Amino acid sequence: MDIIVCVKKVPDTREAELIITKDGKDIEKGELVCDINEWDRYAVEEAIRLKEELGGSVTAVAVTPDEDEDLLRKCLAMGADRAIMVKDESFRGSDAHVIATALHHIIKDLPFDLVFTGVQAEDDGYAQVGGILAGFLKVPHATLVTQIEVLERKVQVHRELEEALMEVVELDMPAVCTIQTGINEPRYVSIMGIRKAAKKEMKTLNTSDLGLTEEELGDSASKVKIKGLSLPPSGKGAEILKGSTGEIATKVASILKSKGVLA
Amino acid sequence: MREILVLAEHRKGVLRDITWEMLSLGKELAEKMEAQLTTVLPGYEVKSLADELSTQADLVLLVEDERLQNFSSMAYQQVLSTLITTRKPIITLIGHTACGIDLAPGLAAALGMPLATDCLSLTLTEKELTAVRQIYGGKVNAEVACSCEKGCIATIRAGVVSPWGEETRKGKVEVIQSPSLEGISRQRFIEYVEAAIGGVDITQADIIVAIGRGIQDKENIPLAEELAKALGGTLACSRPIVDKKWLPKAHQVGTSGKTVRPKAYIALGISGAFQHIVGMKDSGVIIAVNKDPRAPIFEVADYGIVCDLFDFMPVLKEKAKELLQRR
Amino acid sequence: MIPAVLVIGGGIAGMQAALDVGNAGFKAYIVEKEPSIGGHMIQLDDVFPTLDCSACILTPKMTEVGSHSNIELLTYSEVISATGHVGDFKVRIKKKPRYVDEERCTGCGICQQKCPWKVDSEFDMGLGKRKAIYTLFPQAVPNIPVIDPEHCAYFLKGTCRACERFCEAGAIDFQQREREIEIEAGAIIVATGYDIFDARLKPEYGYGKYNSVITALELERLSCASGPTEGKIQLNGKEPQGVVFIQCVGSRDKTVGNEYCSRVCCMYTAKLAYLVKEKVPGVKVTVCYIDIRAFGKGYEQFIERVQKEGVIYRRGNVSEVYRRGNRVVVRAEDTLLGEPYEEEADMVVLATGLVPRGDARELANLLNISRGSDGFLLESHPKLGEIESGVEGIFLAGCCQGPKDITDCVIQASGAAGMACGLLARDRHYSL
Amino acid sequence: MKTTITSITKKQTLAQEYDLLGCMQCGKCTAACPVAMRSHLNIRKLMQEALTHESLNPIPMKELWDCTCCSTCTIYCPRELKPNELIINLRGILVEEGHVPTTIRDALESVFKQGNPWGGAKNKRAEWATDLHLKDATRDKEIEVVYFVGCTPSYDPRVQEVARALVKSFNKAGVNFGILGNEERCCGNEVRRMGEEGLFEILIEDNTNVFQKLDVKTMVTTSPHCYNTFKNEYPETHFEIQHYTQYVANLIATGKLTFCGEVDKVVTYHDPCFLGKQNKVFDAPRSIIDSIPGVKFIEFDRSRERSLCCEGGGGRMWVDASDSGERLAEVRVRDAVEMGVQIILTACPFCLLNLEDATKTIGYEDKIQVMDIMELVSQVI
Repeated sequence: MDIIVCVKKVPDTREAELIITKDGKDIEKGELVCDINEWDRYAVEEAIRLKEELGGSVTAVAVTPDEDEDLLRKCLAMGADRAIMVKDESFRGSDAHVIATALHHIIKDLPFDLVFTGVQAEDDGYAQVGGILAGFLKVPHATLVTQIEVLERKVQVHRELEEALMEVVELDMPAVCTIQTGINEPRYVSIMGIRKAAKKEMKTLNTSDLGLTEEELGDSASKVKIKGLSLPPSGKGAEILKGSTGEIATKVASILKSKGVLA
Repeated sequence: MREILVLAEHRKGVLRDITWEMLSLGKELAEKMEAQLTTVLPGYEVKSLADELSTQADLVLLVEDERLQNFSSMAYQQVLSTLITTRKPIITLIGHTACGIDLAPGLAAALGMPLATDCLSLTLTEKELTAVRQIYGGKVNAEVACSCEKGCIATIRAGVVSPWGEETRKGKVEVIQSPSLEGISRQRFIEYVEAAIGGVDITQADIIVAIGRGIQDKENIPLAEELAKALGGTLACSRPIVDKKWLPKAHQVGTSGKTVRPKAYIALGISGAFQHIVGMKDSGVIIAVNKDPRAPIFEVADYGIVCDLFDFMPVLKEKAKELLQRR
Repeated sequence: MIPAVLVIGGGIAGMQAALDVGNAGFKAYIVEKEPSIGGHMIQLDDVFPTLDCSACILTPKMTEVGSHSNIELLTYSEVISATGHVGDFKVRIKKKPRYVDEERCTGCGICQQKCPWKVDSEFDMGLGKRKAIYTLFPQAVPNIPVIDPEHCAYFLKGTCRACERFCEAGAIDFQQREREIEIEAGAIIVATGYDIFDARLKPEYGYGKYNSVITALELERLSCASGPTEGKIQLNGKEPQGVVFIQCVGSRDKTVGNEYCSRVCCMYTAKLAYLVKEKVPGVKVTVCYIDIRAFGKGYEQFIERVQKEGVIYRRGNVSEVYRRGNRVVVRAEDTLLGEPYEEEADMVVLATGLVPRGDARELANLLNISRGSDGFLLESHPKLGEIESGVEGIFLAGCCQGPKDITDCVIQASGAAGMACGLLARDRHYSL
Repeated sequence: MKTTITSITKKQTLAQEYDLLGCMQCGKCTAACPVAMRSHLNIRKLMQEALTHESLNPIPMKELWDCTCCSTCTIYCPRELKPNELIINLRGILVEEGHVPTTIRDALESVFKQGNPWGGAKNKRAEWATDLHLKDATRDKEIEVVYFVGCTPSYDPRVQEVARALVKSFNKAGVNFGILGNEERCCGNEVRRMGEEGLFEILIEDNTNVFQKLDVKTMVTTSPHCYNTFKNEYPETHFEIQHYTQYVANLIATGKLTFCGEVDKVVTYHDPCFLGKQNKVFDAPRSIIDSIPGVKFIEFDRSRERSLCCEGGGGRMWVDASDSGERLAEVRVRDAVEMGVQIILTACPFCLLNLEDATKTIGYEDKIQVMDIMELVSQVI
């Protein structure tokens, strides 16, 4: 069972106050802490669990404009066997199509049974790369995967639909799955683990190694472009209740009462 | 004739809400672009659904095939790519649902078309599609654009467009021969499975107290539980709480959980990812408590409280107890 | 070679040594710090494994010591310096003032009856009272009381003098002063014994905090017919329903600097557990132990007997004692079950270990002998020279050299006496 | 799922490292363990297993996370062994293997990324003090005392009150102090105890680098946990480390901090394990309480060396015990209520949170209050 997992590094914006850059096309990332995309992390964990159960190998792949060695080291520490990073400044501002193209170029020459990506990324949330990649690779795929069972030359997966419903789908291998959070509990990666993983194979390639042309890369190649970002006004829609906690609680209670749900 | 194409989404013999929402959006675009609003209905023995659709579309393309009985991204892709290639619509609208997420990217790749996913609103000109999306977990709005000269595809977030709800068209239904559907056997639908539901049914509750990441620790859940109890309500949660296995799936509100419409919905420490908002936005009154004044939850809430939920919960609990005692 | 032996300490080891020396025809001096000889043994109730009454077997010996023509008793006295060498030691001794003339006192006891001032009795571990003029215990040897100036009203306020008024022999002498005398001896036997480990150093057991937590020696006094409760096992007038013994308190414990086993606690615990079981109907007695060390003659059989009497032995060291309502809770792990548990009790008995006497360092310096790392006086060889001190002519007997039971004390004392006499006799042989 | 275990610890290494051959299996450690009665965790047995089994696989031992690292087992061990360190070592194996509870995982990752285990943003660490205008110890060279706030007082709104109260006292007493602001990072005390030795080393290095730039004589911590690790586990701290109770007790003793009000309340004091048991700071907090005018102080039965653990140490703020049963903080609150106490005072953020939580879980919020000593002091200065 050879599995390729595509990973991405994203800034942690949950607790942060975001500021939009002067050109209006990105957010200021200087103060933000970056880490592996939440969905990708579940994907790496799932790949490693399958490998531990069935043998084989896990290769982590990243396509990035930044020096994301630490991202791949983390994947190696989690249990991936090797890592490939394609770093090129021209990936900045790429849409899913460009990223999938680059990934396709890496993966097409590698042996694989499964390719995993996260369902989507925490930053842009496109939820496209896995599907496009499957199209390029001409293999069947399933998105929003919450359970995987490997059978003889095929996998049976659960896809998460709406309204607490699941869809069970069978895919012939090779196949692409985009992994949904909650499929497993990703393991902790210790500092010692990362240090030990330094011995594992990590390949850094550039776009010319992949035979990618300029037309296939970067902002110019992207079909979908960001025109501008804006911050939603805080508390739009909601009437913000002010006062002491006690006063607010009194107001809330009277609101509930007025809706006929309390007393 | 220029065309706006909408993929009709249905499951188990019922058209899904997103379809009506997209038709509503499609109608707007069609009127502006002076185009025909066409909907595609792939399926098997779904004539009645086609008739339903015809009330809000100019044309319903019914593609009937036994192999289209259940959604299959591979089969749907072939149906749509054949139609798009021949009919050349300005834009194809697909729901940003479990179905659309599975279908749209591969379709776009096959057609070499730009794809804007998870759009909240769309603006179309002769040359360009502009879409508003949310990024960074809903904390930032992004305006994205792509060319529509050679056609484009957009997936639409569920619940952001209001459906018309009444007959606006008297379209005709055209039965289209299904394409050959080669190679689709590599992807096989097996069955639907209901997620295990525990003893609770949050859809029946009048008051829901829902918790999110802000609860911080499993140990803190009893505090929210007590509040729910004091209010005579039911405890629910957002997806991360279920991912962490702090509460069973049955408590989850949102696209992959339950859709709820209680009289009152109190969101504690829920930032408001759209997957969650979709599941609760139709509640009678929404009260959100969050430390972050920019949390997206405040966009759908009727009342917002910017404070630490651990300060707030016990006070409200006492207030509720007081009121109920007085009664 | 001076044909006399100085025995320091009048406990069982010192008495035995002095008797052996005296019986061999040499002069023996006993220097005893307390007003009477008897040592710790006279405080005990029954002794293991025979369950003989300690006082019954000891008092005849005390009387014999007191009346032996070759033995001179120097009670209420302390060695303050020693010079010389084997065959010719010169030892200065401080005689503390008794405020009672030893020559005149008849031991009638009227002074103690008439003294109005009550003080906690050290002999009874503070569980009973004595007077400001007192003998340690009724069978004290010599049977001459002492006045405790720290509690005597005359010394404190200059009034009272009740004892003086009632003493027909006119033996009360408030003017007595401390005196120093010098003794010459050819050999010295050190038999200064031990102190009881201060259980307050193990705060987790709550000794000194809870009335129901007592030491084993306190229980000895409670159990003793001549003790403060006349032999009834009672605390605050009530019989306990549950008694827990905690072994190894202050023994085998590096946290208090005592790495060694105190050797006697297993056996005295078994004996006390037996006595409690015998005297208190229906009582539950639990012994919490780490290991049971019952190596002496008849000891193992005794442990078996105690177990069969219904004393529950639970393996596992107690971690703490704390209050729950009117009772205390003992917390331990039953290591055989692998189960931590809590047991409620009305009485917790700490099997406190034996530690070197507080003045052991001072004494060692004074006699120029060594102490081991455990603080006890050091023998010349741990296997082949347990009696010799390393300084020729100075011998060790009893617990000053290390914890041991009565049996071993007596053996070592006789050995020391034999060696001392042998030394003295060598010289006598030449002079003949 | 099959699991490959790459770092199962061989008995030789454990035996050497923890002197296991010296264990006499007396069981005092397990008896002393505050959670032993409710948990499968049996440290005595674990010592024996580590010694006698060919190898020890801690992966199935969920109970390892029950340990609060109160260190009572180690403090009580008659052979002066370190059972607590064995648990930390075994947790280290779990950490290295990645088998940690998700909440511990999140806490550790947060420490690595944000410098605190609470998930708060790194650059919001000093937000609590924005309105206080404190001196920046990393820039102001004239500062005499560095106040090391700690993660919990920086981010937890409840414990922020403690930091504010301490600042008030410092200001009142004219202490020339500053904080490290956003340059302050987790001390690592809990990180080490959660078994993440590698991260602890990084924290030592980072913090030591920051400290070395400062020419201060004294550092004062809010938390006994920070105090403990700086004092006992950091290899190079060239200045004096004090817990705030020590520093404030001295301010009061030297007349620099005086009171201008009275507190007519019955109070008791809960000894935090990392301050009391482990560092023998018993008297300083009591002397502060004694000096507060009007206060009537009652001791807990189990106080000082015999104090009961609140179950907040050793990572337990981030992981539930594996069992149910009455929590010790609840026992503590019940005891205090029975004693007629109105306020339980303590001097540790974790104790404060756990005890206060216990008043709620047993419904005693109205009967008793839990406060940090500084909060009470700040009411009357």
